[in-house]
Amino acid sequence: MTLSIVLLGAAALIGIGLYGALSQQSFVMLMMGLELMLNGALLAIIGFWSLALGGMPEGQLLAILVMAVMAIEMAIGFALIVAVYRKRQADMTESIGTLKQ
Amino acid sequence: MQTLIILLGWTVLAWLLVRATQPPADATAPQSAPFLGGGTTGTHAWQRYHFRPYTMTLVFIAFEMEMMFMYPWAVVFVSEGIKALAEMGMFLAILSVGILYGWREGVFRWE
Amino acid sequence: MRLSRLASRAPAPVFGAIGPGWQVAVERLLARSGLRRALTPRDAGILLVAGDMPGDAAEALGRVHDQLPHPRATLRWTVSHETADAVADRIVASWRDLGAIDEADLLPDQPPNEWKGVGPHGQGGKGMMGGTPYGRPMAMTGEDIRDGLQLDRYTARIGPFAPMLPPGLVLEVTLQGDVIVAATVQHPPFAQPVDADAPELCAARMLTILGLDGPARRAIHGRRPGGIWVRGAVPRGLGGIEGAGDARDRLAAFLGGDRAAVTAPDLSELLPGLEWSEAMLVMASLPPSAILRAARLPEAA
Amino acid sequence: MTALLALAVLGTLALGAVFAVAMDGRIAQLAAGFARQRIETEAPDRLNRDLAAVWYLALAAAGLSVVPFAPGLALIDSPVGIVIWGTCEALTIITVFLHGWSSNAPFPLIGAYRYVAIGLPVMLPSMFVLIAAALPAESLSLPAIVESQRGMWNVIRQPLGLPLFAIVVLTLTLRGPMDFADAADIATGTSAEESGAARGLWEIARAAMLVSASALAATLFLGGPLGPVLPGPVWLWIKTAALMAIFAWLGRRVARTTPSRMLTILWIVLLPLSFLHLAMAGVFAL
Amino acid sequence: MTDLLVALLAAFAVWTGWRVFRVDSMVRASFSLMLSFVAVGGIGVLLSAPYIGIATVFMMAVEMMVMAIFMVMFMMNPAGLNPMSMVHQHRISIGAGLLAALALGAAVLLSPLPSNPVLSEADVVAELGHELLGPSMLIFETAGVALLATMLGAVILSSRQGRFGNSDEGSRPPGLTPEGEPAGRKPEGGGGHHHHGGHG
Repeated sequence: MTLSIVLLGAAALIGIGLYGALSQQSFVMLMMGLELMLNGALLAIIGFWSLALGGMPEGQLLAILVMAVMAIEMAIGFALIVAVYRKRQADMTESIGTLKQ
Repeated sequence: MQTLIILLGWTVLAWLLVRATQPPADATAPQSAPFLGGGTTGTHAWQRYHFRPYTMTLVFIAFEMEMMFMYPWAVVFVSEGIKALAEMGMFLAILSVGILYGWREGVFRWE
Repeated sequence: MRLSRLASRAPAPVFGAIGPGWQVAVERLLARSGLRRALTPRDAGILLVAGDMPGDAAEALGRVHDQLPHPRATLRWTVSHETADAVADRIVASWRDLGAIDEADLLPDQPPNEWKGVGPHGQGGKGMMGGTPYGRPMAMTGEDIRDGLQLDRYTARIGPFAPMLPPGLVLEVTLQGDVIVAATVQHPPFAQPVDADAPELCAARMLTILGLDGPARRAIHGRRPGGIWVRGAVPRGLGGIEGAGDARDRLAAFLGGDRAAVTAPDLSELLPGLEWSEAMLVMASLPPSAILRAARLPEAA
Repeated sequence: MTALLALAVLGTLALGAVFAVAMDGRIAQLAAGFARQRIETEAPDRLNRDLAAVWYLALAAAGLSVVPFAPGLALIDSPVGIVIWGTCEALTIITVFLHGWSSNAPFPLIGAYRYVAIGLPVMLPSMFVLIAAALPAESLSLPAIVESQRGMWNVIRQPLGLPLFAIVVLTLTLRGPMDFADAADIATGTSAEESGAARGLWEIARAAMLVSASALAATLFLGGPLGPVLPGPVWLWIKTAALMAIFAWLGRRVARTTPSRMLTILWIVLLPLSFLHLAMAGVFAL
Repeated sequence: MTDLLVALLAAFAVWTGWRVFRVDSMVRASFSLMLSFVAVGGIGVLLSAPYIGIATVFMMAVEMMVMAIFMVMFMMNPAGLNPMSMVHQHRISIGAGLLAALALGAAVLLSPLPSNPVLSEADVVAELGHELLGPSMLIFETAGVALLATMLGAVILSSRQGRFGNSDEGSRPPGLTPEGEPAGRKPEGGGGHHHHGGHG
């Protein structure tokens, strides 16, 4: 029962995250969507670890790795945004298309 | 569960205290203008704020991930002994390279 | 009831609006016990107007006056034979029964720009950047002098009663983040008597910027200021001026009791490129007479 | 028992805050503020303007909740007590940022961003100090850290810890040399547009955070409630009050440098120092 | 009781997650996302993962602070003074999000979920520590290398000075419409680049 609730919450978070990642024009908002999807994944991992896998330590490690992925995604993502903004003075996905000019 | 309820309780209590002590805020137009020592400004202060040490924050969030590994490490440090010291030493040494590089590139000051 | 009795024993928070020739008197007055120098009118109960204000400062004075929270009172100190003791007593007395005095606004209650909310929630101007939402437009991007990220420039006229600048000085600064990218003098500081350059007062101004209120007070009273890591806290090479060393050297000179003879360069060349904190430290490290000469430079030329 | 401990936390926070304000000689000033008008700024972020003080107070209370008042007796007896405290630190940065951001005025905005620039790297020494204290205890729980100091206080076997943590405390409570949010050159920064009761409440929250952080420092380094004759809570209060006095004195005496220089010092001097601190603590614990 | 709390927290996480894309102010958006993470951390604490739960809040508080900084730095109208809407392919996105959520939700409801809860007396933090230093040592050190690479990459990408001079030479902002006026900028003629160089 608890696991179902947790996983349904995770599914909703992933859905919202996907919506955000697809719909947002701005890179920064797009990253919010990605983070939200990872948040859903994190929730699912915690749920499985605690309720279905008998607390095997690899589950916790996986959760930490998801967070590491978030940190890496954010650091590189923002660095890219800075680099793109320097070139184009905008942070919108459309501006990448014209970067080659 | 208890932890969560206590933390929530403190938040509610703090909120009640603030509600009880804070009269509603109000101001006339000249009173609400931002303080500039008598001076004026044309635009809102909210802006695309140029936060100067932005590269530092990126190095920081990458470096700070090491905390996630260090807390569990600290718990087993004594029982694992010298091996734990060596492994964490190596981990920190790897990350320190990044800090040294950042220092050389001057990210730890206002850009 | 007891709370208000306790409150009336608080040192009177005074925001000083200093006119020509009154800087020394006010700085010494506000270092007394029983009075407290408020750094923003939001924190003050008494507005002290010292000296005869020139007409062009009247509007700014009104603005500062209106920014004090109610109840508030204005005191004028214009008669030079009224002693500091007498004025301090007047301030404390007004502070005691502030509730009975309260003053109305001086400026009309009008928003800076006509604005009617548009959009479904009434919250917006036109488009994402357009219009004057809530009475003001938004800042726009521009060149940056340090790292080339063209983000918003925020322009404001600061002064003539900004606590961190010499009285009378109106600086139009353009900031990107907290770095000054442009600065022009709109109004030179008010002329002050020679003893405004007294080393203990100059030292006190720097100590205030360094966050040492207690030592600053002691310095004004002519005692040893004390404090840890005082000189070391001023970055080396900051505000270097030919013949007068850098800000750290000047602080050392002030603390040693020496009058520093400084010929400051034009402020619009000195300040751009500095962070706000550095700029204010540099400004505090210059004696008022030097800033006055520097601010007059462009007019003389 | 839980209710009793909750009362103890609340009482300590209240009395300690009064003590902290009294040390600054500001009790009357605070009382005066509450009778005055609370000014609204132009188009502020009202929600966050009101909530910043709520978060600050709640974080102080949450931080004090993990501190054991007697050996083995904490309101939140969590196996990860120091991680909870670390989280309170991180959230404090956000709280101060929101306090400055929400006014929509230039000086508070500068103060808010300055504080973030300093507050984030200050987390690093803080975490190293917390982790070093956990090494001899083999646990992240604060009661266990207290137990591990029965033989010898951490202040002796980890001599760099308390000085490093002092920097963290000063940053969290916006005091003295680390007071980059409310500096004089930006007309008291994040508080520049706050008047009356709002200003007073922020002051109280700062004082409460000083209590909380000093109590934690006493627990980490001075054995918390351990001591002869007197009961545990009394020892904790004595040690907390002593540390509060030291931190307040440091805050009044040490000069504040410019934020960009402080940033460099944090990364280049204090971070290696905290590495050294951890290595020393590790070797000692083995 | 636990179920109820978990459900409430999950609902809060989803609601704050949704608010991220609905609020005008970028600061509110980032901290709304943080609240979503806080709720997930709370669920972790409830489900006997105290370390992962609390540490999630800790890490995400810091990361969302950085997120807020960058959001305000680069977004037009960061404080939401005007209404905020910068979306494209809106319908498709809603459809895709809804589809993903429904498909995952259906999978959860239809598949038999295993039940093997973690033992309440287990010292999960110590287990994680032994795992890190023992079997998963390589993962742990690899994470170190990955983080180092991230730090280097972030510094290289975001700093201005490149081997071939400043990386923003001759750049011009694009318009909101193709060939349009530069967005969010006062129209001005030319405006040469000033290079006062670095500082300090």
